[in-house]
Amino acid sequence: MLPDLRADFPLLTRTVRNGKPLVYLDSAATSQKPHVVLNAEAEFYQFHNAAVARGAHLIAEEATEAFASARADVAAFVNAETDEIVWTENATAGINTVANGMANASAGIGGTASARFRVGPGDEIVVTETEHHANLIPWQQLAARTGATLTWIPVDDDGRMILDDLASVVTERCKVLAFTHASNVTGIISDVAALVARARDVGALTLLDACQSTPHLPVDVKALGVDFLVMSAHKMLGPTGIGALWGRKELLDALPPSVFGGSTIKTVTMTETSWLDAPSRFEAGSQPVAQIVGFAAAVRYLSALGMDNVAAHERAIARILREGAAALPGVRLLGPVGNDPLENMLGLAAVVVDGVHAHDVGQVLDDAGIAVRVGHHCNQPLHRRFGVASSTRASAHVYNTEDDARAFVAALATVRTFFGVAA
Amino acid sequence: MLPDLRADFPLLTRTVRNGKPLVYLDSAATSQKPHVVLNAEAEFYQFHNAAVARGAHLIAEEATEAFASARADVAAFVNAETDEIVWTENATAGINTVANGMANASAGIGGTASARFRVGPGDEIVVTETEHHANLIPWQQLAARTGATLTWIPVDDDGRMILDDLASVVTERCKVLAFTHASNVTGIISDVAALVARARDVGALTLLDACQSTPHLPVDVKALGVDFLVMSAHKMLGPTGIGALWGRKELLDALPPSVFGGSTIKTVTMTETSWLDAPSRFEAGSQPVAQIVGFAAAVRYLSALGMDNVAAHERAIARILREGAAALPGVRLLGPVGNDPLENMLGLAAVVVDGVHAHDVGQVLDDAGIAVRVGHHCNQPLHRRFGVASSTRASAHVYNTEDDARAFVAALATVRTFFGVAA
Amino acid sequence: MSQLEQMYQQVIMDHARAVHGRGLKDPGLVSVGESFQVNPTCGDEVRMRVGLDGERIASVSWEGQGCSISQASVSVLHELVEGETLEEADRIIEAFRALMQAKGEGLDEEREDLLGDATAFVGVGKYPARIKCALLGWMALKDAIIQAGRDTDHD
Amino acid sequence: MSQLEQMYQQVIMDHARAVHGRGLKDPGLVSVGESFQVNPTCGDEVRMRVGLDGERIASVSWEGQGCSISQASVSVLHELVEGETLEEADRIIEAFRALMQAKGEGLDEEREDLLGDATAFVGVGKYPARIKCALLGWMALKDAIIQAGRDTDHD
Ligand SMILES: Cc1ncc(COP(=O)(O)O)c(C=O)c1O
Ligand SMILES: Cc1ncc(COP(=O)(O)O)c(C=O)c1O
Repeated sequence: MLPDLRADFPLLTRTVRNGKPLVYLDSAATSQKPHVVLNAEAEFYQFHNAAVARGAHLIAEEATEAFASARADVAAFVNAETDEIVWTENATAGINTVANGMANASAGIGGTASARFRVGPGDEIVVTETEHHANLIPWQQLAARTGATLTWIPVDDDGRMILDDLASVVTERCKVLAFTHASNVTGIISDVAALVARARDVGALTLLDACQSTPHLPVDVKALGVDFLVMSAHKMLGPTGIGALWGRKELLDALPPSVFGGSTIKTVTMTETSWLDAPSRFEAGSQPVAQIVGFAAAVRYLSALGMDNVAAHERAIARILREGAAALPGVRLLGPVGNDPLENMLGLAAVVVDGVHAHDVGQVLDDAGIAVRVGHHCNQPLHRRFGVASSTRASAHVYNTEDDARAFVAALATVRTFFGVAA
Repeated sequence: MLPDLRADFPLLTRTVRNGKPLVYLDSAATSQKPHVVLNAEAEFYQFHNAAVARGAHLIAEEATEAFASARADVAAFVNAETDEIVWTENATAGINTVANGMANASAGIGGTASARFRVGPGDEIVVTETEHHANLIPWQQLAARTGATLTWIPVDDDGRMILDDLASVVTERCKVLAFTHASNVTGIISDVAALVARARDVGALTLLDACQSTPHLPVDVKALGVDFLVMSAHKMLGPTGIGALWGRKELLDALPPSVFGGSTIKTVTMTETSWLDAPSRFEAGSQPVAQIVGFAAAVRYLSALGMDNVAAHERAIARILREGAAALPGVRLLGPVGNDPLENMLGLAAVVVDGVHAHDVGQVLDDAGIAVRVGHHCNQPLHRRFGVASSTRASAHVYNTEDDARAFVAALATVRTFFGVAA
Repeated sequence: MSQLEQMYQQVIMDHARAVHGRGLKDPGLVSVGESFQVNPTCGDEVRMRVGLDGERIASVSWEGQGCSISQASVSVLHELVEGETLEEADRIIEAFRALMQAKGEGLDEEREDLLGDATAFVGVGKYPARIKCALLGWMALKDAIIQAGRDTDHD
Repeated sequence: MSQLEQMYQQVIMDHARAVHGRGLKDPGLVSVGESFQVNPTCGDEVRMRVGLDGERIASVSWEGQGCSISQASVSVLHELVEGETLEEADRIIEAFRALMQAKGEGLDEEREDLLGDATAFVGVGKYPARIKCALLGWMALKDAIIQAGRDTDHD
């Protein structure tokens, strides 16, 4: 378990509606930032701001050094090699780097080196029914542009991926399997090993959407065995506007870029361009350097807490959120209720209140000072699978306490009465 | 002219090599940030950080409000409509949004609405010989993917675009003409009116790379008459990691996106997606909200100075930089010398010193506390046109003084002696 | 009354519980227009159909799902607009928009009279995120009238 | 001596002014390797050709352009490495790399002896942006040896 960390997070000390203390339970959407992250960004701007990898002047040297050591820090956080980390604006951009790179490879860009990334008619691109739009639409559009077929691993009524007949979904025709490490709606942590094993059997590439895992769980790219992985700093106590794509070096060096510009090239003439190796080939234009420096501060903060401790802390909160919500009359918890070991769950609970729309639920919670997210959380297909349009989601992070979780459950208990739908 | 603004910029008060005061003349690469920008970001993180356009809670409302009003501020800065501003990671990403959108349109994405963006064999994409790589490679690659032909407007020995036989370069086959508003190497401000007139005659779309103009000159998208324009906040006294694409609304609403993900869609099923209108269709995933808020603070700061004043101030500096450098023996100023009205020039000077490589020039300047950029400044074709591999560039911004420019010229005068190549 | 209760006034609660005008009708008229609007963050949606009889909005019917604010708002809209002239509808639509922008303050008497029951939505103006919910049906109405070949406002 | 003068020592200035080994030669040997390296930010480039005679680097020649540091460095490299065994070249390459990482401090006597004239590059280690310049030729050398079918280091 973690100590009370709220003093590290300036925003958490503010009050909301009528001076109520804030209970921030919307971290699956975006997390709050500790002082060390804000200070790292501020210090960069105040002392070391310059264009990186360019210019021979002292400040440019310092900026370049900060830029390079941030990459090493983020790489270390997921046990990757430094030059396997590509900076991206967010996780969405990281997924697009891979999917659009494959589209470009399929269009002949990148020559024979990129042939392994080509897809076309007869090939299959496989996702799952629990994906965030960010890990669905890029693949859908890759299929649309190349003539490949998009298929998906279905989920059961609890939102668990159905892996029993995995072999019939992930077939020999599968070229790439993209799936989430943990669901932003049910909180279920995926069986990565089973999925990777099958992908390897059929020679498919794997991409892991780690948006909801890197902030909350120990993540080791080597142990996971996937080929690509994406994350977003803003969910990891880091700044907005920065994320990372990790990939095996030999894959990244062969994948064609899909955003073109300065600092990605060896040489350019008016008619021809030769790309640098990864990560530079993917980092077109001036990079979000201050955010990268802040991102590194965030992973150092998380590492100092210890990701095992973070996970244990959030499991305790998950128990209160999930068991508390599920026990309320007229409240449906999306995802497994009780019967899944909490080791396999994130610290979040998405609920549907009988007879009350998510917006209205959220409003009552907001009035009690509890910040949650309402809507489909960029995951329409899964909500549709559950037979609902939207839900209300409470999600925790390192700074939340068990009391926060209890406050959520208590306020949730008042919702049906407020709207006059209690039995 | 502007008052001395250095106290507004924390980094400018630091010292470099052996305690020397810093003379920062690398603003064409990236600018320093005033306190108001850093404070705007910090305040956002400390009080209003939340996911935007989602969640019904108070902080999300405040974040959404900050996000929306920043768009209005940046739109006003270039006299655009608010929903014509698309947030992009940098200017490079903005150019790619258009070029890759056209590639997708050409591949059939976006249906009949996007037909106007299709290019293919027989069509021409026209750039100029003075473009930054960011406004060259995306078009080169669009040509490679679609079979269209890339052509370009050549420049003369001074780096001026040769517009005499514009009609023979921008022909009826031209579908899009992409060009810079101001050169990051010569400092020449382009004859936008002539280029736009010709593009209109042949029904070609126009994209203006305003990276070097929006930080230094009044820019009015309506008066310019172009179809698309890109800018980068980090050169405009704003944060790293944020830029904007402006486009005419009816064009943006028809251009297919090329980065796919959450918050861009009306509805999604496993197999189909319908896009929102612009700007949302292009803003996939969590946005760099803190940076957007900082960007707005930067344009408000610039507006308060008055862009006419900014331009006049920098013209005075340009005169000292350019005339001073050109007068030194063994120093070649890239671009027009003396004979171009300074109204048509940015406050920068890129020079080549006889017998001394740019890196070595930059090192001597650095030792004198003067920060400049060395290399090809992401503009290899133009350097090749000038018959050199690289140059040393001093570039000014609102916080520079005439003394800064004199310090550059004085230090430059010592270079050849230091390397023992003076006559 | 708390700020929350100010938003969820009894009138709104009543309309939300028993909406008016739901169920698409065939107006049997020459000028019929339909519009489908979605709130992309929550998936709430409304399909609005209007039938014009010359200058009069003879029929307003709809289908959809959403939160109490959006449902009550479209229900009130049905009550207010059906049977009105296009000109009057235009004034009502503009008054409702103005109410949403008023940050929880009321409007002048003339426009409040126009809005009748709909003035109960005044509290929504204090919650920027909910204004979208309240306006969903109204945007659909405006668009449906355009689809029927007419425009409500002339500016 | 200022820090700047410490970087631009006379040895470096001399080598930069009159480089050794420039001009690609045909080594007339069985094992020939060539490598082309670019510094992408400034466009500086070097093409390095080595000819191996068994375990010996019999020929080192190059073409290219760049700053005084990169030119002097490749010139010194030519002087140091031509005629050496692969094993010895490996030690020299590693010593030069170590010198670049030493932040302006010298190395132990053994490695300084190995480097000879090249110890003059010690000051470059204080300028991280210039280390790339100094290493350009050395990277080309390493790669050219690989292209010739051999590897210099065995770790
Ligand atoms: C003329 C010009 N175009 C484009 C760019 C690219 O801007 P960014 O790196 O911010 O994407 C730059 C700056 O590097 C530039 O000077
Ligand atoms: C599971 C999952 N994948 C992808 C994303 C997209 O991340 P971002 O918006 O930072 O690109 C999110 C968060 O919104 C998420 O929860």
